[in-house]
Amino acid sequence: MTIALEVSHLVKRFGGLIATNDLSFTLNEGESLGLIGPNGAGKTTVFSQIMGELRQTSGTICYFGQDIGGLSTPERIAKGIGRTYQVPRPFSDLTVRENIRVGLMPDSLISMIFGRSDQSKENELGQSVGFSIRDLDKSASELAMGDLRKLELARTLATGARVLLLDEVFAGLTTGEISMISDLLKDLRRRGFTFLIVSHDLPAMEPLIDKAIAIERGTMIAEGVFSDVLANHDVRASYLGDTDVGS
Amino acid sequence: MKLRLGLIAGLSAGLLATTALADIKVGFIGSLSSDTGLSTLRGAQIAIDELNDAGGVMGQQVSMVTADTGEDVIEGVKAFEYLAESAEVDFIISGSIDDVSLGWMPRMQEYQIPTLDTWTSYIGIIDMVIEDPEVMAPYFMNIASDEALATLYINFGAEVLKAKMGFESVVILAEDTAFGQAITGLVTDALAPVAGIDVADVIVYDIGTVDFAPIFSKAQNSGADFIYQVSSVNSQVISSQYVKLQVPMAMTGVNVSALGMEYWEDTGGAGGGISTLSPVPSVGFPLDPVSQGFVDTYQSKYDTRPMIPHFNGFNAYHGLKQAMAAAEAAGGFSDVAAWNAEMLKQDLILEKDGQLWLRYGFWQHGEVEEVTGRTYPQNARFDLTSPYEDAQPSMVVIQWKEDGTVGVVYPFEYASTEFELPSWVK
Amino acid sequence: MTQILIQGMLLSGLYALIAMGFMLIFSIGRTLNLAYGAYLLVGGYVYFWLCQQMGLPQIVGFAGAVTAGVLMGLLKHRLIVKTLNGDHVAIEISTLILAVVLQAGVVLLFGDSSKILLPIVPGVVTVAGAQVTFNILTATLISWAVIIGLYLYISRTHTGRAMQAVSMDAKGAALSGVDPDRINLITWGISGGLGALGGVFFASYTQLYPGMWVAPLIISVAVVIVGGIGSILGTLVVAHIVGFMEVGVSSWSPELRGVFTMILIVAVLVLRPQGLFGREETH
Amino acid sequence: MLVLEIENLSAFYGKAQALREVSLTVNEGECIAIVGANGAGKSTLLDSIMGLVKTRGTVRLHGEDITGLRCAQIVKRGVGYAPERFNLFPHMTVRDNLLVGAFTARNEIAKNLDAVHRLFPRLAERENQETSTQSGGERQMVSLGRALMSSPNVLLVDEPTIGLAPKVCGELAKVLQRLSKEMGLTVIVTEQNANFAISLAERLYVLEGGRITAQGTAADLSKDDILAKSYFGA
Amino acid sequence: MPEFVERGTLRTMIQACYLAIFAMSWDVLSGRTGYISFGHPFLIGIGAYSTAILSKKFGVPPEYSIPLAIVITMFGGLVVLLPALRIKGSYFALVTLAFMELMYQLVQVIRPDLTGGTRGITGIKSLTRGAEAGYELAVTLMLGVALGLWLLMRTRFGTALWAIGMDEDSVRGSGLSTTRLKTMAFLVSALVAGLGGAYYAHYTGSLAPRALFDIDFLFTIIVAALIGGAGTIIGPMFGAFFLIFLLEWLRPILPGAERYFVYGGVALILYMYQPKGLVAIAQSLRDRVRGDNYDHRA
Repeated sequence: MTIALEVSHLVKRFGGLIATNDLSFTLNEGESLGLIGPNGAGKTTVFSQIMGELRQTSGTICYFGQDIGGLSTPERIAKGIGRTYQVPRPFSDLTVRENIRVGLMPDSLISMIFGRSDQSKENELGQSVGFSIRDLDKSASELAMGDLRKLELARTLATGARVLLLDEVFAGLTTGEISMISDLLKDLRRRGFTFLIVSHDLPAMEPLIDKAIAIERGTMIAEGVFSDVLANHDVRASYLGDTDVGS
Repeated sequence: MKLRLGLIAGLSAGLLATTALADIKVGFIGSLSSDTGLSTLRGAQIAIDELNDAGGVMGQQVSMVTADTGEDVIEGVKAFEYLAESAEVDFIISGSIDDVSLGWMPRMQEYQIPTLDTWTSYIGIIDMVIEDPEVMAPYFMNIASDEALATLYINFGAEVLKAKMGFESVVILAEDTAFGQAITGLVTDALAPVAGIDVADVIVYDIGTVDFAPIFSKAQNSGADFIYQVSSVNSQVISSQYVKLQVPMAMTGVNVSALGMEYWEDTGGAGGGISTLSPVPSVGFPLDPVSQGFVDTYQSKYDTRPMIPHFNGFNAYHGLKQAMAAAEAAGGFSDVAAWNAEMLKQDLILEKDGQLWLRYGFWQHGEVEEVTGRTYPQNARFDLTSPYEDAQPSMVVIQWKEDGTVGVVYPFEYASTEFELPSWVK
Repeated sequence: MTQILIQGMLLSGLYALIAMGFMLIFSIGRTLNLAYGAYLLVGGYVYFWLCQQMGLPQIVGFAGAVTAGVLMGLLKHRLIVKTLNGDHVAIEISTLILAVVLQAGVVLLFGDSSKILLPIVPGVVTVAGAQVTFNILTATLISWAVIIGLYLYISRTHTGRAMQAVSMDAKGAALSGVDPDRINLITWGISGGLGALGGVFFASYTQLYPGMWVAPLIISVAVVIVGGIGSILGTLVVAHIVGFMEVGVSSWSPELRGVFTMILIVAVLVLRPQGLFGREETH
Repeated sequence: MLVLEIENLSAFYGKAQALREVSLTVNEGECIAIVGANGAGKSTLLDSIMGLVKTRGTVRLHGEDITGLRCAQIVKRGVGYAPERFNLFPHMTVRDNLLVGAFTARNEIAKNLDAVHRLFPRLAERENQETSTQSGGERQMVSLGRALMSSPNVLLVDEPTIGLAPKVCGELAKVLQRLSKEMGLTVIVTEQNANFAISLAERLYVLEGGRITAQGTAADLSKDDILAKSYFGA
Repeated sequence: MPEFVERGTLRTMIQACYLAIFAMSWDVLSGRTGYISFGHPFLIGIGAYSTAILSKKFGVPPEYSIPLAIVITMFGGLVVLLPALRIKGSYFALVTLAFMELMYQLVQVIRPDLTGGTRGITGIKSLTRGAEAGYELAVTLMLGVALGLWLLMRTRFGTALWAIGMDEDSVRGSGLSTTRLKTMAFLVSALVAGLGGAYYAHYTGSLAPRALFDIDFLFTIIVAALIGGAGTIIGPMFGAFFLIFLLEWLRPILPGAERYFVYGGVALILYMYQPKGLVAIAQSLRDRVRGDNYDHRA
């Protein structure tokens, strides 16, 4: 199996605060890895470093064997890494189709100006996340939260991402929407995409991931099969607190 | 109060302009909010009223349409277009400042509407007349051009500053405008050789300058005996700061804001001691009965600023009558060549106490002026040679006293007061 | 050299006073108030109207000018800033339009021509070869007094501290019982008053004319941009940099007076967007 | 004696519904905890009580409807709030931060400052330090201190243990208990750290996906591992 | 059109056409990407001055001087404003404003023999004679610019610029180099500004620093784009015609400064009432009449 993403000894310091502390993990192609930890554990910071939005203090990030530490965000995206945000950020005055179109655009002015947009590709991407053709002409500002998550997924897929970093995909969704997104992700897994997923909704995450790592204050405290990680005493303590506190 | 009056005046003027069915339409172009613009407008209006009372021109009544330039070049172009194409005027009287006149000049050339400029004095426009007399045929300027400013000054420098005051050297403070450059050049080129005054330093300053303290320090450090100031833009600032700072040197020169009665009010009384060249009729200049009559009418009709017309108000008053007389002789304004020929013949002689006092005429094509050795076609005619027998003196030097009075100090024939140093200059 | 020092000090004090009101709105209201210059315009003309045209005592002129400025500030906050609900671009553009409208209003009431205010305190003294008018000396001293007063107000009083608090963290201020809206209103009022007061001094130093709001606005922008958001000290220091630079350039090559201020703004914005003394934005 | 009653409170952030028909009551002098995972809506609940979020439903304080009041007015009515991210004034000193907190209680500054200093002696020592240079634990103290400066009778504390070392958590628990027991404040704490909450509160509410899914005393909730289930599923 | 209206009205329309070009130029950059430029007169001024100096002082015929002026505008603007693209929000506006002021000062000081100093340049060769020809040229230019921009904005490039205005980080997160996009938007804006400025200089025949590098001029451009409707092609044109005709209609009634007072007041109220502009007002009126919900982006 090919290693899609390899993070080794990643450290990120903000002044005196250590946000990521010597974190290492690997993600194989086609695999799905859950990244869990209590609020403030530093999950989003890890994402930002993989995307190049934040520079790590030390450590390396390799994508299919290549060190991508020196690449800019658009370059990393061009390589096939994509992420979604905790709060979806659609282009609200554009239609769903146009939102997807922005994701599909090649980073070349010439083809942006002279090339034509590929309608069938847009339709396909839109439909692949569960939009109907009619939905595609809706303005993004009219969408409900679940549809915004779908839109964000479609836009990320449109950039050609093979490795998807999903940040709190279930936040703010109704139970119906959660199962819809969950089905969608399962479908994408079947189609061979690689995932790194962050969610506080641990039960909803369960069917979507092969294994999990748990971090607390930037440090890895457990790694392995999800159920084992959840059963881990340190992990439970990190969420629930030490039982001896306050006594 | 003033606002309401202004609005009513504006509204009624607008209504008059659109409803009155006059046969001869005069267009005014200039700023409606500046004293100089209003001087021209009112001078022209009084002339029109007098003409209409006397039965009109060629049996027709004369009316006026105004177009505001806001002293902005592009607005000036639009204003000229408005007068030419929307209001379709027969004749235009202009109170525009130099760059605004330059701005609409191509439009004037295109429309060929007879136009009289009463404030713009840029010699470059007279050069355009010399270059292409045909296309510039509709254009007349009845104020002496910039050059006259400096040339009279040379005599003042020799006879007063050097001979009476004993000044040997001058420092020039000039704004960084084309006007500033032109006058500075004339003063440096002529003052030193002719009047025998050395130019110690030339200091050019930005017209946005609000703080002249460092500049006056620099002027003092030059070691010169007096300051020659060249300022047309915001010239109240430099003169009032001169007074407030009590700069211990005499300051004379060309200070455009000091040419009107309002100067004292606008500087809040901080304006004494400044002397400046002024085209005639000027503040402090005794008037002939006709011009005095005009001033009396003016003051009874308008009790707002400007309190008495600036020189361009006189130019507008007399010039508009000349333009109408020329039109009467030429059979209207439509034949520009004929009107031009008649206009060149205009020669208004105003007498005081039985003597020639003021003369409104124009230089002919090819007529050479002796001192500068050049021609000034279609420009107000003046004479630089004493004793000013056949024309108006064109320029005088006036001085504002510390008590707020103003008088002519040079030429001596017209002097009503004497040149003196401000009290703080030892 | 001494002359430059003395003249630089005097001009800088005035600039600091002018920039202070602009800085307040920029750092507390987080708004670029392009109509700030209009406070100076209105302040100057109100003083001129009351003292020089109506002949009332100077104190009435000052009171009238400051009242007009405060009222304008309050109205602007109520009618524009609140209505546009924090849309910065819309506020900037509306204030720009407002400034142009006010300029037209002044032309309408007072005409186009420049007016010079009588010195507030007449007289002049020569120090080390530099003429120093009592007027500008008074202006500078009052500037300093106002700046120190403002500093004490902001750092020592409850309202002042609340103003700082709102500028640093509006939510934190709200849950401390401070109504950010009211504090903003007060800030706009103070800013208007400071602007109008600065306008009287600025006009007594230079001149009154309808376009006079642009120059002080540019100076305020320069001072605040270069000094950085939210720093009274930065504002003071940079007002002195700009003031000394102007005086220095004036005595070297007067026609280049404004050029260096612009270059300073551009260079600082491009090289160090948070200003020389500013802090990185926390959000 | 009911201090706070919340009825059918719903809150929205743009499109996302963060609270769904939450109802709860708090008695005078009680210390209750609201527990739930990250994103369950805990902070939104407290923000809603403070009038910082657009809501539907009713909030009553001492029987008086305070829904729709501005935050400052609610503070004036005796509710103090120490938010999760502290929202301190970073470039002000500790003392000035506390003094801003006293905005609505200017007559009681000396008394309150004294009380805060007794609770957190460290703040007295570091009075003149800018809070931007302080550690997380110290900021937490300033935040609580600032809330106490407004002389509240109800104190809302959001996720006090985030990023704190276990030892500091212990000290914090003691402080909160003192506030409740000795000073008679009504305290509402939200927590992800369930054990901390249990050790502290008399009653707990479990928030999941913006809904209250369980409530009861610590003993009630410890049965069947209700809390663990809310985090980790079955 | 020339057959049906008076010549004076034609002149007004010419002014409106040029203002529309300037407003469209501003809108390509600021209306789409949300980077508010307060320095557009700077670009227009470079275009106008370049062709004026080339044709007047160096005798270059307008068919060369105008394209050259456009290139100079694009290049000059690029060199100066590229660093400014790093800056966001109000600071971008301020940098551009500073550039405009700087240009105003420099034009008068540096080589006044070429720029004409404060007095400016006059007698710039006219390309047309008479109102009809001038009108035809101006309308052709305006429609040409409008068509060009409309075609460009329909492409994916146009969509991307819109997207930058909504959320620049997300555009970057979609793998696009926003700096390159913004630079291109800026170049297009400069091209249109240079073109408009150059032709305008030949139309008016005169230019002066105080008329070009001026806050009032800036104000007119921005207000035209905004009260017409930013982010559209038709909006800035609509706004320009509205403003210019408002001013000209007011002229006979209020000849003096009152006109600007009224005009500014109308602009302020319109803008405060509907920041999306007249186009949006017209749209909502039409929708109300039709009772439907039509997607209205032009």
